[in-house]
Amino acid sequence: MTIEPGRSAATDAGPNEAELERRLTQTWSSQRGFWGAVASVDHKVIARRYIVTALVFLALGGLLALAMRIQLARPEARFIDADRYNQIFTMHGSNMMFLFAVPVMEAMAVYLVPLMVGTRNIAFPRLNAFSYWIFLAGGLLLWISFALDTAPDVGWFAYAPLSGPEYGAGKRADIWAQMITFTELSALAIAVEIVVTVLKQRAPGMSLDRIPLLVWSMLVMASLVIMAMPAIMFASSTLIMDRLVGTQFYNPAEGGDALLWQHLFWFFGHPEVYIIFLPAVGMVSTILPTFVRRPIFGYLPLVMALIATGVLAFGLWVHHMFVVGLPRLGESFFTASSMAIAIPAGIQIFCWLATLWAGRPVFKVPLLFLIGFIVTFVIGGLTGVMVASVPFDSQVHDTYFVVAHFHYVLIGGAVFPLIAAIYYWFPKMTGRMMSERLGRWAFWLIFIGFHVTFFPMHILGLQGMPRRIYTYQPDLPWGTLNLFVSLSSVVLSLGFLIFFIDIIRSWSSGRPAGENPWNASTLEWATGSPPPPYNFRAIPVVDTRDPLWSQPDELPVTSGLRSDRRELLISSVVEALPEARESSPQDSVWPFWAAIATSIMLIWSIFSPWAIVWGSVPIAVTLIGWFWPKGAAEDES
Amino acid sequence: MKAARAALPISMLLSGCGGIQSALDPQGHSAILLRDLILVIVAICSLVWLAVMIVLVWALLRRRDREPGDGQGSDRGMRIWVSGAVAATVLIISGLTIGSFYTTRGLNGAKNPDVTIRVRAQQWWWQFIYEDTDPARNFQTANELHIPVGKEVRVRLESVDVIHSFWVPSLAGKLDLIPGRENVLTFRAERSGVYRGQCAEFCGLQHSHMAFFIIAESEESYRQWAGAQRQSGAEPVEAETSAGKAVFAARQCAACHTIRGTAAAGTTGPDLTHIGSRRTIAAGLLENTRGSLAAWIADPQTLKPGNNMPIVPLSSDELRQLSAYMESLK
Amino acid sequence: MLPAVSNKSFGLFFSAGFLLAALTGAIGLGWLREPRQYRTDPPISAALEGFRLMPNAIGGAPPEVYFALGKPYEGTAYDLSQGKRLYSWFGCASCHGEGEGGAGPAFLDGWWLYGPSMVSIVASIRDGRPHDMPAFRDKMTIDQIWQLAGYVKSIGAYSAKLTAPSRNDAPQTRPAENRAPAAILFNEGSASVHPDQGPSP
Amino acid sequence: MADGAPAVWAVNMQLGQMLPYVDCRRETSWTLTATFAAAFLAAAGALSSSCGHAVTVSRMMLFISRLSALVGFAFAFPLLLQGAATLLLSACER
Repeated sequence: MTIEPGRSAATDAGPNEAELERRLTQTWSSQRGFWGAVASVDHKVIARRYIVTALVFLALGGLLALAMRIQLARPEARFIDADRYNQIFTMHGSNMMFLFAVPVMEAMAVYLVPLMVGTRNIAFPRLNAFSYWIFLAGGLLLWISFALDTAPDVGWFAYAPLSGPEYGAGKRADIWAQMITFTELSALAIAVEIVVTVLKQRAPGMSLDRIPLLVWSMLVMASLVIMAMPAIMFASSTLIMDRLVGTQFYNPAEGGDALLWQHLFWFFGHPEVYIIFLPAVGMVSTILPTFVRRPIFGYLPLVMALIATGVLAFGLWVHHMFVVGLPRLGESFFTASSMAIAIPAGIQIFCWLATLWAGRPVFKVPLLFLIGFIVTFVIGGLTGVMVASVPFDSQVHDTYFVVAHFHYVLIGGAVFPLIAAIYYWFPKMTGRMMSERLGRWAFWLIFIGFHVTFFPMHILGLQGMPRRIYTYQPDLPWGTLNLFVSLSSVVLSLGFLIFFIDIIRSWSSGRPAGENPWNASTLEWATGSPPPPYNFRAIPVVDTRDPLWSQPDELPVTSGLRSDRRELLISSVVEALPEARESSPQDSVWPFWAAIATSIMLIWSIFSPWAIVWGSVPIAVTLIGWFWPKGAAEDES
Repeated sequence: MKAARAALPISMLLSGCGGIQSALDPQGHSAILLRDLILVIVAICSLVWLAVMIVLVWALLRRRDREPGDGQGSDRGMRIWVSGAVAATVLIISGLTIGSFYTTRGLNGAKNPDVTIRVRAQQWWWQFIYEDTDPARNFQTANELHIPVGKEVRVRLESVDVIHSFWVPSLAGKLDLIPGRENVLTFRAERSGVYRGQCAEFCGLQHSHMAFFIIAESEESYRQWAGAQRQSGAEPVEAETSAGKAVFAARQCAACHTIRGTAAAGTTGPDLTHIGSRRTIAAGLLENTRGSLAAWIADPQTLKPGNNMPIVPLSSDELRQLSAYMESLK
Repeated sequence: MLPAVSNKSFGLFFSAGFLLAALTGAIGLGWLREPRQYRTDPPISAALEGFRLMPNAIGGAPPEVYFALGKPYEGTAYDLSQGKRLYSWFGCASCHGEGEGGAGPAFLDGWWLYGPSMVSIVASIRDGRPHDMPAFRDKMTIDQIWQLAGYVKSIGAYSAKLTAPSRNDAPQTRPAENRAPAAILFNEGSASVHPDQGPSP
Repeated sequence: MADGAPAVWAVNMQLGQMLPYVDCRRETSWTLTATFAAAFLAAAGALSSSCGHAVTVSRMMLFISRLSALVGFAFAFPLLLQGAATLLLSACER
C-alpha cells in the first residue's frame, strides 16, 4: 500500500534502509543537553519521565503507609501525633490516587498507544510535554507542603464543611484543592491526546475489531477521564472560591449544600477507580496471550465489558454515600448498578480463565503477577459486591473493611497488572531485560505480604474499627490483629523494595533484549528496543488482531510519508483507511514555560483572586510563543 | 504514653463483653438482621471465589497433550462454559440484590418510637438531649446514652459543625450527621448491656477519640435513671466538695459548662450536672474515676491534643477539690 | 538514532533535577510554615499574662515571650480560627454583633477606641472597659484571650493577612476578615455607640 | 439501537434520585413507571441489535451491532434490578 507522496521532497519510499533511518533520526530526534531534554516532545521520552516520577511517588506514598502502620501497631501509640497522622493519611490517599495511580496508567498509555497503533508520535505532542510539567508541579506542591507542615489534613475526599473556610484553617485544604486542579489538568490533556491518537492515527487496516485490547482499554479510560475529571475540577475550584472569596456553594445557611460536595466528588471518585482499573484490564488482556501462546479468548465480550464498565462507572457514585440519609429507594438504584458491574467484571475473569485453560502457560514473572492479580482481584470484586448492598454497607462503610476492599481492588486489581506490565514492557522501554530471579522473589514477597497485610483488615472492619483514626484504645479487641498487620506490611514493602532494586539494576546492567524477547503479537514489538525516535521505519499495515503472529517474517508496510519533516498518517475512525498525511510538531520549550506560568497562577490563586487576572498574562505570552507559526506552510496534499 | 496508662482501667469496665463494638456480635434488632445478611453474602461469595480458584488452578496445571487449540472445537466448548458462568453470575447477583432489598425493608423502624433523643454531634463529643412533651422535663447528657431494652428508640441526628457519623455496630448500622440536615435512625436493643459507639466519619483532629456508650437497661432502671438525671446537680456536703464547687464557679469552668442548680450555664462544653454518674469522660477516652478526672482537668491537651478544653491553671488543692466535686455530681 | 545511553543519562539527570527542584521549592516556600500550637505550656501561658500597659491603659508592650514565639496570635491561621470560634462561644456577638457593633462598639470600621495594638485588645478582654465591657478574666484562659484578641484585631484589619479566615458556614452579614473589611468601611467613619467615651478608661 | 441503553439507564439513575421525593409526598409511583419503561427500552434496543445480525453484511457493522446488543443487555440487567427495587421498597424510607 502506498500513499500519494508529497510533491517533491524525500519520502520513505525512495532511499535504502540505512539512509532512510539516518534521515528519520535526524528529523525526529531531540537535541542533546538540558534544553534539548526539556523541549522534547517524543511521547516515549515524556512517558518514561512520567513513569519514573509516578514510581517515585509510589515509593514515597509507601513510606507514608509504613509510618501509619507503625503508629497503629500498638494502641494509643505516640509515634505520630494526631495532626501529623491526619496529614499523612490524606497525603497517602491523594498521592496514591492523583500522583501515582492515574498518572502511571496514563503514562503507560502515552508510551504504548502510539507504538501499538503503529504511528510515529502521539497526537498533540506539545500538550503532552505540557501535561508532564503540570503534573510534576502539582506533585511538588503537595510534597513540599508536607515538608513544611502545611499538608492537607482533610482526607483525600476533603468533605465540606471540614475542608471549608470555617473548619479548615490555613492553606492546607487549598493546597489539596489546587493539587487536584494540577493533576486533573494534566490527566485531561493526556486523555484528549489518547482519544485522538486511537481514533485517527491507527495503522492502515487496524479497524475497530483489530485494535489491541490495551488500546481499547486506554480509549475507554481516556473517555472516562474526559467525563469525570471536570466534576472534580469544578468541585475543587468552588471549594477554593468558598474559602477565598466567600462564595456559598457548600454553606447550607446560605442555600448551599454540604452534600453537593459529596455528589460532585464521588461523581468523579467512582469513575476514578475504573480509570485506574480499566488500563489494568487492558494490560492483562494483552500480556496474557503472550504467555499462554494463544490469542485472547472472547475479544468481543472483553471490548463490551470495557465499554459497559466504563459507562456503568458513572452510575455508582451514591454507593459511597449510602449512610448520608438519602431515600432508600434512590440508593437501591445504585445497589442495582453496582451489583450489575459484577457481570462485565465476571465476563473478563471468565474470558481470561478460558484463555489460560486453552493455552500453554509459560511461567515467567509477568504471568505470575497476572495469576496473583486474578486471585486477588476476585476477592476485591466480591467484597465490592458486598459493599454494594445498602444494609451491608451501613455496617462496614468507613471501616477497615472498606480499606481492605479498595486495597484489594487497587493493588490487587491495578498494581499487580502494572508490575506485570513493567516486567513485560521494560525490555521495550530500555532495551534490557529485568531479572527473572529477583522478579520471582518480588512476586512472592508482594503477593504473600499483600494478603497477610490486607486480609485481616476485613475482620478488623467487621469488629468495628473505623477508618482514619490515628489511634485506638487498648481495651478494644483490635490490638493483636493490628500488630500482625503492621508486621506483615514490612514483608510487603520488602517485596516492593526488591522490585525497585530490580528496576534500577536492570536499567544499567540488565541482559540486552532483542526486538521481541517474549515473542509477542502486537505492533510495539515490531521495532527496536528501545524504539527509535520515529518508532517505525515505515508505517505497518495490519490485517489481523495479532499481526506479529500471523506475519512472523515481514510485516507489510506503507510508504509515502516524508522523511525530512515530521509527518504522521491519519486514518478513518472505523475501518482505519488512510486519509491524509499530517505534520507533527517540532520540539519546543514553550510548553515548559507555559506550565511554569500556569503553575505560578494556580499557586498564587490560593492566596489572592487577583492571581487569575495578572497570572493569565504570562500564560498568554507563553501560549503565543507555543502557537507561533514558523517555517514552511502545511503540505496540503 | 500517659494516655495509654490512664486509659488502661477502662479494660476493667469493658471486660466480659469482647464484642462490645462489633458488627459480628449483634444485640439489637437491626444489627441481628444485618449480621445474618453479612454471613449469607460472605458465605456465597466465598463459594464463588473457591470455584474460580479451582478453575484457575485446573487451567494452569492441567495436562496438555494435544496442540493448543486454535481449533474451533475447543473454542465452542469454552464459549458454552463462559456463557454458563455468566448466566450463573447473573443469577447469583440477582439473588444477592433482592436479598439486600428485603433486608432493607426489614430494617424499617416503628412509626411511633417509645423514646426520642436528639443527638447533636460536635468536634469531638456527643450531646444527647432527652426530649419530653413537657420541655421542663428535658435533660441532657454527654457521650452516654441510656435506653430501655426492647423499646423502639429514635435518635434525631444533627451536627453542630462538620459531618459526623453515628455508629453503634452492636445495635444498628451507621447514619451520618450532616450540618443543615436532620437524619433519623430507629433501633431496638434486644438485650441489656453496655454498647460502644464511635464517630465513623472523619471529623478532624480528634476523630479517633469521639466515642460514646449506650447502656441498655430494664424499663424500670431506665425510668429511675431518667428521673435522677432530671434533678439539679447534687449539693456538696463535704468541705472538700463545697470548696470544689466554689472553684468551679470562680474559675473558667462555668463559662463553658452547665451544672443545673448552680450559676454555671455555659453551653460550649458538655453538661456536667451528673458527670459523676457517667462511666467515662472525654468522649470515652478515660474511665470516670477521681484520678482520671483530675488528670483530665489538669492537662486535657496532652490526653486529647487539640480538643476545645483549655488548660486552666489550678493549684493542686484546687485540682483536688474540683475533681472531688465532679465525682460527687452523681 | 538516539542511543539508549543518552536516555539513561537523561533519567539520572532527571531524578537529580527532581530532587533539587523539590529542595529549592521547600526552602523558597519556607515562609509559609504554620506551626500549630495545640498545647501552650503552662509557663508560657503564665508569661503571656505579663504584658505591660501604660497608665492610659491603651498603649503598652507585649511580654517578651510573645515575640519569642513569633507573634503567633496575629498570624497563625489556626489561632485565628480558634479565636473566631471563641468569639461566638463567649457571646461577643451579643454586644458587638458580627463586628458591626451594637451595644458595644464596632470592629469592622477599623476605628479603635483603645487603639489597634494587641496588648490593648487583650487588656480590654481580660480586664473589661467602662460602659459595660465585662472582664473575661474568670471566663477564659489567657491563651484563649490572646487568640480572641488576634481574631478581633483581624476583624478590623485595614490590610488582610494571608492567614485571615474567610466566611463562616452561617448567613453572611458582612465582608469576611480576609477581605480586609476595614479598608472598605474605614472611610465611613467610626460607628461608635458611646460618643462621650473618651480615650482614658 | 441498543446504543441508547446506556443513555436510558443514565437518565433513570438521575430520576431515581428525584422521583422518590415526589412519590413519597404525593403517593404516586412515577419511579416504578419510569424504571420499567427504561428497562423495556433497553431490552428492546438490545434485541433489535442482535436481530440486526441477519441483515448487516459488512464485517464492521456486524461487530458494532453485536457489541451494541451485548452492551444493551448489560444495561437492561441493572434496570430490571432497579425495577425490583421499586416493587420492594417504599419511596418514603430513609
